[in-house]
Amino acid sequence: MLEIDATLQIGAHQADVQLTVQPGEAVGLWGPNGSGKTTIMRHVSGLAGVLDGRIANAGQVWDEPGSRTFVEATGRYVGYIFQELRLFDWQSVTDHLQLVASWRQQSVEDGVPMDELIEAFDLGDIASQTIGTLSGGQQTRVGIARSFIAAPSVVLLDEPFASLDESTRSQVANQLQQYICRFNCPALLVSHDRDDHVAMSARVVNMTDVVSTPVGA
Amino acid sequence: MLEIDATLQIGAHQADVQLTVQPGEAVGLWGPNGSGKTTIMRHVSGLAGVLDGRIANAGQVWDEPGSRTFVEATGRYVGYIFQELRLFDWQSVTDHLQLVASWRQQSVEDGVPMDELIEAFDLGDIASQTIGTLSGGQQTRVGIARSFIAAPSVVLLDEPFASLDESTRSQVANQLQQYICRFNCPALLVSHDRDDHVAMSARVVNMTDVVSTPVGA
Amino acid sequence: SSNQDSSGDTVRVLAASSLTEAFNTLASSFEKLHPGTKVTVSFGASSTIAEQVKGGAPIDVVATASTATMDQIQQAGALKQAPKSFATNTMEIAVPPTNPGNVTSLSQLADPAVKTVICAKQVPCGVAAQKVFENAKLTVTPISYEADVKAVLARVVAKEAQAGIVYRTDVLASGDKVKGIEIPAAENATTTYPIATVTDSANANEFFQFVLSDEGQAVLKEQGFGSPASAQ
Amino acid sequence: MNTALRTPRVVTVIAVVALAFLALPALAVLIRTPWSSFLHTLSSPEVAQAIWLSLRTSAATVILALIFGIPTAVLLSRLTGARAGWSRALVVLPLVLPPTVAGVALLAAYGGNGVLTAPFGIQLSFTTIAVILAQLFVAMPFLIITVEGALRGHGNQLAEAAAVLGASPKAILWRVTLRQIRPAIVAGSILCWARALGEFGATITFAGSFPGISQTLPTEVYLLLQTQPELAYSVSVVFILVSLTVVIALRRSWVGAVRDHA
Amino acid sequence: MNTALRTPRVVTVIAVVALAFLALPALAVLIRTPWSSFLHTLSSPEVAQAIWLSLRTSAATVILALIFGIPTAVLLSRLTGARAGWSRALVVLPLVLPPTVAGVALLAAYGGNGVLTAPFGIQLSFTTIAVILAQLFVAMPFLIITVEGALRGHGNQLAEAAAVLGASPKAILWRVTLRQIRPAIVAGSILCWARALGEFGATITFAGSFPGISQTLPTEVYLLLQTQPELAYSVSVVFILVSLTVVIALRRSWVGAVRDHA
Ligand SMILES: Nc1ncnc2c1ncn2[C@@H]1O[C@H](COP(=O)(O)OP(=O)(O)OP(=O)(O)O)[C@@H](O)[C@H]1O
Ligand SMILES: Nc1ncnc2c1ncn2[C@@H]1O[C@H](COP(=O)(O)OP(=O)(O)OP(=O)(O)O)[C@@H](O)[C@H]1O
Ligand SMILES: [Mg+2]
Ligand SMILES: [Mg+2]
Repeated sequence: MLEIDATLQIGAHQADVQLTVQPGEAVGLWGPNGSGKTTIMRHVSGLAGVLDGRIANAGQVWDEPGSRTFVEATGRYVGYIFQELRLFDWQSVTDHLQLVASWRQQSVEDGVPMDELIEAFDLGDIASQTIGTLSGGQQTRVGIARSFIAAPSVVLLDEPFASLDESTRSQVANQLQQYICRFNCPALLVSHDRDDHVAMSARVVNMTDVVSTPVGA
Repeated sequence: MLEIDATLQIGAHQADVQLTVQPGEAVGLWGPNGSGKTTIMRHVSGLAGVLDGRIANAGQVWDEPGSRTFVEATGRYVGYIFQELRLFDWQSVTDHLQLVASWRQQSVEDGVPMDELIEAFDLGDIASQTIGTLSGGQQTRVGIARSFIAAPSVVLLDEPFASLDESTRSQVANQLQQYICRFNCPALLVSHDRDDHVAMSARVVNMTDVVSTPVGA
Repeated sequence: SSNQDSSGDTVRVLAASSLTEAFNTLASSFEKLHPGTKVTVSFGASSTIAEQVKGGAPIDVVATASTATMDQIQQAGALKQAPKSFATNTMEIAVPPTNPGNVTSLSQLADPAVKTVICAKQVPCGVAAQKVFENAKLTVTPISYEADVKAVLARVVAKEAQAGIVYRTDVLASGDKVKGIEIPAAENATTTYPIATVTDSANANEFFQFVLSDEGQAVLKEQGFGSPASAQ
Repeated sequence: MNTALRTPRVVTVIAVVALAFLALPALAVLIRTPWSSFLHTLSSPEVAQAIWLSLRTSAATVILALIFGIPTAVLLSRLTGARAGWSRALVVLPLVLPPTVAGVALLAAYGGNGVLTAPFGIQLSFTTIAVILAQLFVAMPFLIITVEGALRGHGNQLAEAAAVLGASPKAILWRVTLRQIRPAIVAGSILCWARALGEFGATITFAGSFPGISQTLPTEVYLLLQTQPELAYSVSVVFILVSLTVVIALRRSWVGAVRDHA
Repeated sequence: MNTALRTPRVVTVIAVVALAFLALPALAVLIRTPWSSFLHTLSSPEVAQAIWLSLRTSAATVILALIFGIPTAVLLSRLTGARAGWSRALVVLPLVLPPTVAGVALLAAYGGNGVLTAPFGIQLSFTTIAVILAQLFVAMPFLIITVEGALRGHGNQLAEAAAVLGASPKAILWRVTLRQIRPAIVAGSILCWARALGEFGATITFAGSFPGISQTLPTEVYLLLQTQPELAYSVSVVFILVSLTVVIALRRSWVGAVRDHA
């Protein structure tokens, strides 16, 4: 269970965020641009630290300034699909996947086998192409695939369907749902398309219900 | 009228592309990832040159190897919203818009006034923020706004709604439709969401109907 | 000083670069006389040599082109015995072979139309040049004060200058690339080359003695150096 | 807090060793310099004159190097194949020339009998211009190579966007390409300036040494070493302090460049 | 065809002027060197020995500079505020020291009576190690500053992604951060190597000029200038040719680095 009950810095403001996601459950974050969806994901992944309160997953505290606990990004095993993808442009698709596999060595066995990933995200034809020369949708698929090389503890999906074509979109949504189930991990989904939340059977929560102005602010 | 009747290099293959867009008309390109939608836009904008045939707009030839004609990107006045946005991260929103205005000096009068743009794309609150720190959807709006500072001869929209929230999305679609009408220019729209094409009243064409394997290849 | 005695069969010598040819010849002659002994010479500007010895370089014998630099070394307590003069040099006017300035005598150098270069007052050849002018009661304004005598020579060879005050040995060594114009003995200045040992090694002392010996002096004379006895 | 920015321990250890290695010699000189000689140095008009000449000429060199070096770096970064190889070789050439030979080479090209200057009767050597040319010759390649390396490290996505937005090639270069590599331009300028400031061999050979005209600080130090080494050290220390003041004063603009970029 | 990559005419013109300025002096030396002296040079075992020593020591310097300089650059690029200012000043220090003073400073720190070496009875000066240390002292800062400038020119988006993907700080550094600035590392290495190869003042002061041990090519040229200037020029030309061969041989890996990156 992913539990967030903390004060975060969102842009220029501080905000209290409360959110709980069950293992195997996908929660869809719904809110306007700039409401802090990406910011929440950065805190869950360990790229930013909370100001107060705590973030915990599966009984393990990840971030709690009160007890000086902070598990670094590397140690959280979060599968994070970035809004801007952040691939290594200079590598070929297979090189990139293999590099990520080498970083997660000890848990690759529990992850999705490379062949299965290449099959699932239709990367066969472009496996040896340099990532920088891929089309937008092709890059998105690489960004998704690499997050499941090792078993993720939490899955963060920041507009994962943005550039996918219609048929790929439903196929990927299916695949993601399967993986979330298979790894029995909590998932957060950001999408501005209600259909995507439906396709992923996500419990949609409004950012206004998740984020509140801190008491006394 | 935008006329494309040319042989292009799409990835590793050569392909014949035939497409005509009337002034004020929006044509939606529909096709799977990697089918060459972005590639066509690169050729129209002047970032790539055709192998054979020609691209012309409003009676002016832009690219025709046969007659050694090639109008450079700078001279085409295309409003191109890139799939990856390509903003200048280090600038503030207003600085960026002003810089672009200075580049299109002679035709800024015919474009949308800066105030109107800031109003239309809701950039008021973030006008002085550094672009690199904006949220995904905020950046998208900057990317769209800058394309209308000067009057565009053609509008190229490569997934312009990707990160926009629901209400912004319809608002921006409306706005774009208005601009296309106002400047009476041909527009190409790429989106993997049928709703977007509907919202923009676009005539949707299938990539399979636009692109064909060259004779003798 | 932490200078250790160097290994038995090598003599390590530091010498001023103007002594390059002379000391290379001296080294090979010494090696012939003492089979099994090797002499290695490191050349450099006298000031560099002084810094090296003061800095504790593992060296047996040191020879500089000026008494001033040797005094520095001695004051630093690096020497095993008082230095001895082993050669002298006198000054000459060097002009390009075509003599574009039509220089025939020292007094012409006072004419600002004659482009003259000399060494800076800090280096030995500059001190000597100043002394020459003093002796001749001349005021000379050169167009440049060079860092060493070879630079003065290079200016003359390149015809950048019409005259330069250099050592006699330099004129001799440059063959027909420059023409030498002698300076009368009464007005001339002499520089002295001192040598000293830095370690107690027997070989070091033998090399030291060899430079001062008749055979060593003959080599130096061949290169144009004067004998130490001629120093005032 | 952020793993991405955590410096591995071994990196810190190695860096500290390297910094100590670089700092110790200067400190050793500092320790061994008697304070009395400092006062002497500071009150010497000759030393002041040499420092002033060095600062002026090295500043001129950096400005010229920026004007001529950046376009050269841009050109080099866009060449491919054999032409790239040869042009880059030309730029590296002055770097590997021993300084004295560099001076001789400058004389051969731009001296009184120089290949280029003699036909026009131009006499550059022995002037302050010659000092600047000598410094430019040895120092500009550092700027060029640094900037070229940085240019090659960035793609041209933003340059393309600027072209579509109507920017002229000049505007693209100025507002996008060079803006992206601003920290590298600062780094290259510092290298170029430092190299120019420390230049000795080529300067004295090409420009000679005349107080106020071509006697820069390194020349002054070299000459002082001959007779008053203590004074030479203290002049060096003063020189170091002046240079550090400049570096630290420049730091603001450097850090500024970085903050803008982040 | 692509405006984004079109080089403005004025840039090309300035670049050609700059390249000519840098190339002409070396060509002038080449023209003025008699061919006969070339043969003499090439057959001289002393010259061969000096070239070989220069190539070996400068290669060692570059390797050491990469090992010690890259971590230093990484550390510097991550420091902020006053600590950044002071550390960078330490690195720039050896750059502004006149070469001879640098040699004196090295003697004071690492010589027979050196602050660091004397207590342990270590004697480094006048050895080949001293040559390498002298070159490292003057040349490593060039690598450090170049690499630091490039590091500051890149954001840490990809580093963050790598951290989330499980990369250790070391892996992030190696596979992402340094990979992104590969062209700058190549550029810095070339600068460092060229500076080391041409090093003279610090080397002759700290390491002396013993043939085979510390008589590098610039030292050899200096001594030849004293006795046989013609020979010195032809040795310089040989030296230039050797350096160019190395630069052009390295071009492949350089261009390779770029192609990978594009
Ligand atoms: N480094 C920063 N400095 C200042 N403001 C920032 C910074 N990073 C983010 N912000 C601001 O914080 C707010 C939240 O940003 P965030 O990226 O979390 O939004 P989001 O909900 O993901 O929006 P979108 O749907 O557009 O992706 C935005 O207003 C953004 O401008
Ligand atoms: N520089 C390149 N080298 C090799 N292949 C390339 C290069 N650029 C593009 N391609 C290939 O060309 C094809 C068309 O790419 P393009 O970006 O036009 O697709 P797209 O229709 O825009 O796809 P998407 O919907 O994913 O954005 C893809 O298969 C892509 O991998
Ligand atoms: Mg977001
Ligand atoms: Mg595309």
